[in-house]
Amino acid sequence: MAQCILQVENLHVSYGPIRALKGISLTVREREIVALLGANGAGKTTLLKTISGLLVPHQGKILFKGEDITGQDPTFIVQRKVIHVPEHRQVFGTLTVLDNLYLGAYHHYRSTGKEQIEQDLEKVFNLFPILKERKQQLAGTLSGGQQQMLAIARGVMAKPDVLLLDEPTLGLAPIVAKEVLELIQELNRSFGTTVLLIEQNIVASLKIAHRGYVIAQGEIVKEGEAQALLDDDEVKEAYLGHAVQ
Amino acid sequence: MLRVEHVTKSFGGVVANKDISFTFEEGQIVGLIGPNGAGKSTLFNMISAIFPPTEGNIFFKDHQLNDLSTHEIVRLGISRTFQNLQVFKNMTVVENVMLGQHIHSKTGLLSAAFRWPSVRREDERAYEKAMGCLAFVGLDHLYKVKAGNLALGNLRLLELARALATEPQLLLLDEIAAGLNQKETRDMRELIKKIRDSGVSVFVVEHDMDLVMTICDKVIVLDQGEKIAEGTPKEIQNHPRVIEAYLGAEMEEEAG
Amino acid sequence: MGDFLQFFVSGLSIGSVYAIVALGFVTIYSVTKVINLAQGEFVMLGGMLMFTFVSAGLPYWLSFFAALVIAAFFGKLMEGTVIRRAKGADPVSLIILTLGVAIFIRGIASMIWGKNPVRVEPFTSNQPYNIFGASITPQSIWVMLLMLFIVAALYFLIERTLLGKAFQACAVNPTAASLMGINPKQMSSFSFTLSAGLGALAGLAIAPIMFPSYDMGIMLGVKGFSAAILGGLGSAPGAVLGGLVIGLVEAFSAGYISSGLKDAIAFTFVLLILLIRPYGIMGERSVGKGGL
Amino acid sequence: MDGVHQTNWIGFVVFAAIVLVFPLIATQSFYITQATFAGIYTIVAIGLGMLMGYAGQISLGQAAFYGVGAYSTAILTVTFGLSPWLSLLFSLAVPALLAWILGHTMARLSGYYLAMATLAFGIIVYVVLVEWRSLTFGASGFYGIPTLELFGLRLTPGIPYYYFVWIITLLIMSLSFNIVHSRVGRALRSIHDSEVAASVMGVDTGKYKMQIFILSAVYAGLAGWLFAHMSYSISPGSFALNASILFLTMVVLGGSTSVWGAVIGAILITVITVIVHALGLRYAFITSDFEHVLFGLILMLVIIFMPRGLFPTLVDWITAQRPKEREEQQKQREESA
Amino acid sequence: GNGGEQAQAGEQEAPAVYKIGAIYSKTGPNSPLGEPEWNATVLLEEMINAEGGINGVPIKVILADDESTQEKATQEMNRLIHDEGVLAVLGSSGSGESLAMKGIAMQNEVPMISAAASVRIVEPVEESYWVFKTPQSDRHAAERIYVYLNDTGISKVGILHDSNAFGESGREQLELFAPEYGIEIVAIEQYNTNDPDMKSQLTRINSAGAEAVIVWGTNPAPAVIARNMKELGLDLKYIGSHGIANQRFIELAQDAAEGVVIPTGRMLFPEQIPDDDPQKEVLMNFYNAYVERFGSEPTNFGAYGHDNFMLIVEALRNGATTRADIRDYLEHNNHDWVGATGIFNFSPEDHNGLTPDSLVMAVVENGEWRLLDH
Ligand SMILES: Nc1ncnc2c1ncn2[C@@H]1O[C@H](COP(=O)(O)OP(=O)(O)OP(=O)(O)O)[C@@H](O)[C@H]1O
Ligand SMILES: Nc1ncnc2c1ncn2[C@@H]1O[C@H](COP(=O)(O)OP(=O)(O)OP(=O)(O)O)[C@@H](O)[C@H]1O
Ligand SMILES: [Mg+2]
Ligand SMILES: [Mg+2]
Repeated sequence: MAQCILQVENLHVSYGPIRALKGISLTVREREIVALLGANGAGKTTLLKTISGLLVPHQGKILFKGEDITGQDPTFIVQRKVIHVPEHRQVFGTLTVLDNLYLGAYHHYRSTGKEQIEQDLEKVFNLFPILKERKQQLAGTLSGGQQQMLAIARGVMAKPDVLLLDEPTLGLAPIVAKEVLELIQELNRSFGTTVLLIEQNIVASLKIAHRGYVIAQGEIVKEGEAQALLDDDEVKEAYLGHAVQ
Repeated sequence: MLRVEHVTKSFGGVVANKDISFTFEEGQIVGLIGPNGAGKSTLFNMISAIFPPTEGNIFFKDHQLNDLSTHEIVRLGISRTFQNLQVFKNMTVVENVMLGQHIHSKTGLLSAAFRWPSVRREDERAYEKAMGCLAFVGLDHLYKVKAGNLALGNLRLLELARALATEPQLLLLDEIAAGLNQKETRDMRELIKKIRDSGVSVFVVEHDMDLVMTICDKVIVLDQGEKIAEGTPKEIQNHPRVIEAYLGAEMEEEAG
Repeated sequence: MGDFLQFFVSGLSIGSVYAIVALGFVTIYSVTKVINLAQGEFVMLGGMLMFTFVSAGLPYWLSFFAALVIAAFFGKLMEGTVIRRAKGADPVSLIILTLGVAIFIRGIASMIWGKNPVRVEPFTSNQPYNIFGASITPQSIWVMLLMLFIVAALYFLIERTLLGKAFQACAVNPTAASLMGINPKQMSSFSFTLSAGLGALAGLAIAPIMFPSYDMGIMLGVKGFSAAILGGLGSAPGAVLGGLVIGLVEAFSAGYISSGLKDAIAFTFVLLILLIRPYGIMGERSVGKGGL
Repeated sequence: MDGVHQTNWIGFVVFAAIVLVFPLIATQSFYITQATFAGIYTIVAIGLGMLMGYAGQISLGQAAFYGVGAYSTAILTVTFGLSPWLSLLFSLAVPALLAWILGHTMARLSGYYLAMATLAFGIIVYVVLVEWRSLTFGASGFYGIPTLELFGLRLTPGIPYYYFVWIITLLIMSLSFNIVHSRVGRALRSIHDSEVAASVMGVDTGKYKMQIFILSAVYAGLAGWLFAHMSYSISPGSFALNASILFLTMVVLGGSTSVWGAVIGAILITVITVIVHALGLRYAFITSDFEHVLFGLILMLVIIFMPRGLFPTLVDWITAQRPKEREEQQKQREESA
Repeated sequence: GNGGEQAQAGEQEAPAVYKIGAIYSKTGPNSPLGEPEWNATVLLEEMINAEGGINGVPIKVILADDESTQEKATQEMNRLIHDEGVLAVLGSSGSGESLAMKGIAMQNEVPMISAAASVRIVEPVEESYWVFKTPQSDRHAAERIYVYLNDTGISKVGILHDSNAFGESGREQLELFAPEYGIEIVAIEQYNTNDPDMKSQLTRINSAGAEAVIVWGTNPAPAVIARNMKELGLDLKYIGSHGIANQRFIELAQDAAEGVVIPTGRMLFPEQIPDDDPQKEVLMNFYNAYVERFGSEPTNFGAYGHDNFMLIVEALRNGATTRADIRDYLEHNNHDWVGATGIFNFSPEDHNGLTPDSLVMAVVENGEWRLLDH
């Protein structure tokens, strides 16, 4: 069994008086894709935000490769190559597409060198040709789906070891959505990137994931191998609706 | 009821819509699909007069929309939701929806200041209507929560309720199911059908083919700003250009 | 003709002063989206510290750099102790916050230095040059050169380096910026330090021209703010243009129309330009109605 | 109508009662003077608060309307011998007209650019007040403004004027409550949150912004009228940038998202001034320079610890004390999930 | 606060203390005026009380700073009258503030002695029953300057004044008296107190053909103007106002100050006043005490503060211990009263009581103010 890279223990997170996470524990192993499932407002986004340091838990621990990273700055966590592609795109609207991508590489820009970055850029452009076409356009004027591509591409530019993806295919055309999921699989296979994935298309996400966790109202209610979850009746009932067999 | 004639829209060098024409019959659900950046939202923006077309005309029931401003369009009976949510975050859910009733009341600054009885009556009517719309989409239990605190799925429902509260004849839904899981999408589908059945024509932009193909009477496909196909869902599903540009070869596999 | 040139030269030198102050506004704005109304106070600190050190017998240039460094440190201090703590505040509250800082600094300054204006010697001998009948002092030339140097440096930093992009990223979306490994706190601190330094530099440059006193920051703050907005917030060349425009309009309206109305004329002019260019001369980049 | 913001009339009545009995318990006439000013400022602050918190616009030139209101009545009553009650109409109409003109030219601006335009307007008005000597007597001020008479009663500064001002202020407050809790108020709040969504709901955003801008100018004009007839003389200095910033500060400290915020802000600033002043009387080392330092410090502290303003923070604090309500909120949230 | 008592108590028995109010602009734009006035008041209160008070009763001054605003002046005036129950109010430094206070003084029938320049404070005198002032009115300064210009044969002048109340009232009087003295004003320009450069205005005045420029303002702008004139190499006579009658002006302008001429009260250089001058003693005593206490010069503004205070003391000493008595005493019993500003003769027709003789002309020579007798 591969080594455990990310470990979350008994995490409690609140927004003021509102308790969003009520004692979440999970583990992610190296080179693994883990899917997070759950209804709207279950706390999935909150979990990712806490791992990447945007939120500070008031109880619980997060370990990265055995190191305690609880409550650290996002910058600290990014330097460990744990990269969060956030919900709602969050592109830098008044910067150009190109600048957005360069900023993706910000944390390793000095150590990597300009040439390597340019090469990475080319790779990303191959994945999303439209971005190359629009590289001087302000990111805020891109269409919804284009912004989503940019957000993912920006995450890739960061050369993640662990990628935290929050609904990466939201608003993408079916073909592109499929490509993005394939890309995630590709990153995982070729570069050994570990992925923690939130995805509304549960079937699709469980198809590429190794394992999954189901969150409901801030608590983990189920976990297991991806296939097992796919076959689970409760999961089907709750998240796919009865019509799917 | 809606006629789009040779509409072109360009932003600087980018041509978002190129010579698009189609008509829209009353009482239908029409789907608008196409790859990312095809120009779907742009078209919606022009129909709701957020910006005018560069060329061409849009007519709604014989009114030319080009020179109207957004707030006038609503009075003609067009309402919409947004792909990138635009709820009034600092207002409660029911207040959000009451704003939909804005055009159906008249209270001005002065009468509001003195709060004549008519003002109170109007407010109460708007409130009733808003609660009705919330009940319709199934959000009535959350009516007094601050909208900014809602989870994404509920926000989509809220936008829908708000749009319905304007009592539109044509409803534009831009990716209303994005961010919903399969079950929630299914519920949304039923809701849209119910809206159509109540006599409102619906124009939907969606990337969820399941949804589009099952409820639309007609589908229009855009690619790189151009209309490449128009027809029934069946026709569209088998249209080679659509499959190539948008659906992808394996689409049938998954659907089937 | 001689008069015209004199008005022009006067306008340029006043305008350059406004421009340097405006550049301080731009520096902070382009990183944090905060309008720092205490900017004028840093200008004052520059001048008054210089006076203090020189009076204490320190060599001229040592005093100069000491004043610069200390004022910059105050900028850092202000960010660390005040601005950073007001996380949840909206832009208007932040403006009032910086106003509070400004009042505070000004109050302390008046207690330390009293209310009388002081005199600071110019950088170099101040024998005015005569160009076609217009007189210009070496100190004014220094101010202009300094201004040009600062704007070039800032422009390069903001527009041409990744650090500059990171600045802008912090301004647009600090959360997302932190996810890129950019530390918005550090950037914010850096921008306040830099901007306080720039303010002090402006103060040092103009101290020999206008007799600094504890309350000089108010007027310069207002003019610098106006210049920054007129030029298009966030744009360094814009700030310079804005400053020069205001300076020139003031000088020419004082010269040709009425010195009593010069402020009214200058600000009417600002209004008119804003009507034509609602985002300032060099325009702030904006996505308008995109991305709905 | 549960779930819709409504006026808390009980709160208003309690407040009104406090205001009305205040002179009976105030031990010094200094407090009465201060409280009268607080009333006048409250009117300006309410208008500005509605402009900022509801329509989302910043004005750095509100004092100009205040000044125009004051000068209109001063000139009409002294130079032209008009009755103050007639000149009131002008004190309201002239600022309204200016706001209307300015509003048209500013329709294209937003954010700091709008702030700049209002700042410019304020400075222009100030210069005009100073320079139009034949009418305003310039920088040293206009004097000889008559006191008001109502039913044969002279409203001299002090308790009579205190009641006069505060009754008008309470009236303005209740009108404003009605406005913000009406269709108009909701439309304004919606503009603040998302202008484009508001217009898609049929809100003519331009019209509403204009209306509220004019309303705020009218309020300021009314306050100016009150101020002029309380003072024997007025001068442009009272209507310069400082005053605009003072009003802005009141709104921000109190919290711009509610009428109460503006009221509390105006009172808060007055209370701070009184406290700092009282300290100055007691402790010799607190000179007036030190008072400024203290004022700056308090300003910073309030914003750091109550970034949304005093009133919303107080409300939160009070509701947090009520566990039942909090539980209910939590329940609702869970239902929403 | 139980102020009222002392005010009425005067008649029967001597009160425990005489309460006097003073409002000066210690902070804000008028602080160059207000600070010396404030200091003078503090100093004199100490001195009088050290001497054992007035007929054995100590005097207590309630000092208040109006921060150069009318609102504050109004508030403090009300406080001093109603809460502190003062017998009289001194101040304020600025004309606007003084006018605001005047209304309250009239309404409440409290004597007030202003330290501001504008003649409107005491005119029309029927409407100024309770109000007096000690500074020379700008009229006196203007006339004094014109006398000097007539003597030196200059007839074309430009005016350059601060846009504040101080500068403006100077300009008004200069304009008013120009025809009487045959002076032609060829240009009137202004500036804002903190403007960094006045070359445009100076160029315009010069081009208009002026022989002299009259500058009306307080530091630092007049020093900037002196320097600008030097830089421009203008051949204009620089005539200042009493607003720069202090050493500070020379320190700032340095060599550019040479030759600058101003009308001033004698407080600028008490040592230079001839010994036979009736004011000499008052001037020297106050000047020395002030310099010793504060380490700076009192300037003319200090003199106003001095006279305001001493006039009240004079009245109290002579048994005028109620508000009405003080007023009456001031109006009727001040004949040739020697103050630091000048020799006062208040009367029902004149609540300022000075003549242009209360001013002398001074010039900067070798970095010092010299009395100019011409
Ligand atoms: N900033 C916030 N303030 C208050 N409550 C919040 C905030 N953000 C989230 N919440 C609440 O916390 C809970 C968990 O939210 P979270 O965004 O983590 O859910 P999610 O599982 O990501 O849902 P979705 O699928 O809609 O993205 C929800 O009830 C939500 O309403
Ligand atoms: N303001 C603008 N400036 C420049 N280009 C723009 C602007 N707005 C839209 N575009 C471009 O126009 C094209 C059409 O955009 P639109 O938002 O209509 O796409 P869409 O079909 O809705 O795509 P999606 O499915 O991703 O939402 C895109 O290529 C986009 O980049
Ligand atoms: Mg989420
Ligand atoms: Mg779209």
